[in-house]
Amino acid sequence: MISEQQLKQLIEAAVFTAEQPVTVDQLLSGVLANFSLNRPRVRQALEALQNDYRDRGIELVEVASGYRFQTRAELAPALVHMWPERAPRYSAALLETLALIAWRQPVTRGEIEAVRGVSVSTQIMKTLQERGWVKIVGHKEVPGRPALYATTKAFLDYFSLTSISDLPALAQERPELIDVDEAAAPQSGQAELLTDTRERDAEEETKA
Amino acid sequence: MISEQQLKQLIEAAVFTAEQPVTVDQLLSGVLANFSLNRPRVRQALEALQNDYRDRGIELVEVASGYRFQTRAELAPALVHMWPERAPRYSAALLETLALIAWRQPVTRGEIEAVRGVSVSTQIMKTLQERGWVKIVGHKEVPGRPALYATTKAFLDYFSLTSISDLPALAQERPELIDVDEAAAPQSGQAELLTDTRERDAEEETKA
Amino acid sequence: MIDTQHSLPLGFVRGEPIFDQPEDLYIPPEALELMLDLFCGPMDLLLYLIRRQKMDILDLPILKITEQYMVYVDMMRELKLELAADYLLMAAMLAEIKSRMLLPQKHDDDDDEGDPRAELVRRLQEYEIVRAGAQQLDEQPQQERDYFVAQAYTDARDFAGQTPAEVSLEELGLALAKVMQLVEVQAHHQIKREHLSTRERMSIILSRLDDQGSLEFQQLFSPEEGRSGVVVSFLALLELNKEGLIVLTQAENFSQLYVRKATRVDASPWQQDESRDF
Repeated sequence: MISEQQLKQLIEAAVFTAEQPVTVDQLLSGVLANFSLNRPRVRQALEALQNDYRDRGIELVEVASGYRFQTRAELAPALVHMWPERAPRYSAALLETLALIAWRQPVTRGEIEAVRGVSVSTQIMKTLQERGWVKIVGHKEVPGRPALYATTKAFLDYFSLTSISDLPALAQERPELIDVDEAAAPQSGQAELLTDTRERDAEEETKA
Repeated sequence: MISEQQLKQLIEAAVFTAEQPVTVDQLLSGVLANFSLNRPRVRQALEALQNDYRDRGIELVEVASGYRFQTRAELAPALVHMWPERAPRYSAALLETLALIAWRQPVTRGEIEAVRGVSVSTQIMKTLQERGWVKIVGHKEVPGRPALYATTKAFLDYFSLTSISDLPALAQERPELIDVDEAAAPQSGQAELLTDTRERDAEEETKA
Repeated sequence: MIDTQHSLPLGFVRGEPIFDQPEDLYIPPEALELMLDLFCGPMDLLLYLIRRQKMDILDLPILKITEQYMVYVDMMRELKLELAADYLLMAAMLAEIKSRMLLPQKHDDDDDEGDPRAELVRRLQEYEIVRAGAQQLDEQPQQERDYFVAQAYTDARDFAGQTPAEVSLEELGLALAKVMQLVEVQAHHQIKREHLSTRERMSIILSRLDDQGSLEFQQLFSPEEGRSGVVVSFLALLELNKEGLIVLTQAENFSQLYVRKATRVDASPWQQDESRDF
């Protein structure tokens, strides 16, 4: 048997030392593997932990790919002062490209360029992939088989999103299209593709 | 002015987000730069934090280069399960060396190298011996007196083998063997022999 | 026409204040360059021009917009800015739409499909969504800017590093098959195959001799192993003897035979004889 305190200690230690946000399932099959616990019990302990940290400098939050401890928002200005070298600056072009991939995924570079009206720099695509925010999920079956890009859970985590629809602008439908090639790809087919991408994400998460 | 709670929150957040242990001076010139605080005050807050974390899964400790949060020592065995992918994988070179020792024992390092066509690293031989799968059973009386390696009972146990000849690859190989004893020993007799061998091995283990 | 724009606040592009009156025909080159840096391309500039004049995208006044856009493009060309290529493409598109708008229109052409502006309007709408999305994304709490991930040190990983690797029997079997293949390819004449249990028994005998020094010959045989066991042990002894790993000694003929491990003294004269070139 495991006491409530032991359970909280194990979860706490696991979340604090994980490199990525941790899911309930990862806890169950990892640090809690030797105890027969169920999901509700773990969720309960996580809630208790969230409570424990209510008045502390850090908080336990649930993001797209699991739970993580992070610093309280109001402390950021002082902390940025502590780690000035870490403060990132992303160009408007990069954010635009990222938002576009998030909204229209899976999408080819050509399609990104068509919407933005400007060629996409290789550097931006490289940065997005190196940061783990964007990845290639397949290739479009057209001449040249261009890569299809999609956003990852790490992207959602970084921007404190649980879903892309958390961004109201990107929750919108695409304006009516008149393109011929678009007509060839029905909406339902697109939706299916997105589901696949998500599933593939989940698979990768498990592997990682 | 800064309240005791705010002070603790800032220190807590800074120590939790630092990549290295943090010193009192780093805190004073970093996250606490905008408040006029002195060392004793910060030390006091750190002590208070240590107290706050007394019964948690992590603790605030002072190491040579500063303060850091670390997991409680007794949680390590459970935490290990969080990184199953961290379990080392043996290289093909190591497995081939092990297989070769099992098959050709007692065998010298030079003989292993002659078969594999590459030199066998000292690390591999060390790993195999540390793992308890391979031991030196003597020295070949040739110049340099190279050590003779053989597999152990622990090796057989690990792979649930009763004898080296249980190795799948060797089983396939058997029809090609035309050794004298093969003709002399009926299958049933051989099985008996293998059991006995195991017992004798067990005796050896006890003595050793 | 341009005069009316003077009083309008130029507002902000991506949160950055826009420089004074860019609609003036003269903009200092550095200022234009800086300003263009703020735009993410021709769509952004176009959208900016539309927004600045409080025009409706859906009712795009193509003539006016094209005119204004061309002012910027001309300046860019004069300054030979690298960005010009993408902007020129847009200029060409605008010019094309403009010319089609000037052509006499058919009566049934008032639906969207027939409007030459339709495609551009759709693209602008689409771009506007992306632009707003980027802005909202930028406003989201971002790691290392608005929050930091809290992590604790652990030595549990070292602990994990020490857990020995798992190896399956299959893996070992595969490794062995590979090794056997190597042996076969290299020299199947040179390396004589002994029966496995013989090799294994050789190890066992060496091990026992290590522990016990010397043994009586009979001690190395277990009658309970049966005939085959005795054969295996005997073959192992012969092989060990042949390889110079053991020494068989006897005080006199027909007396007790002892087995001990070979030492340098035992082996070296014989070894040297072998290697000596006569």
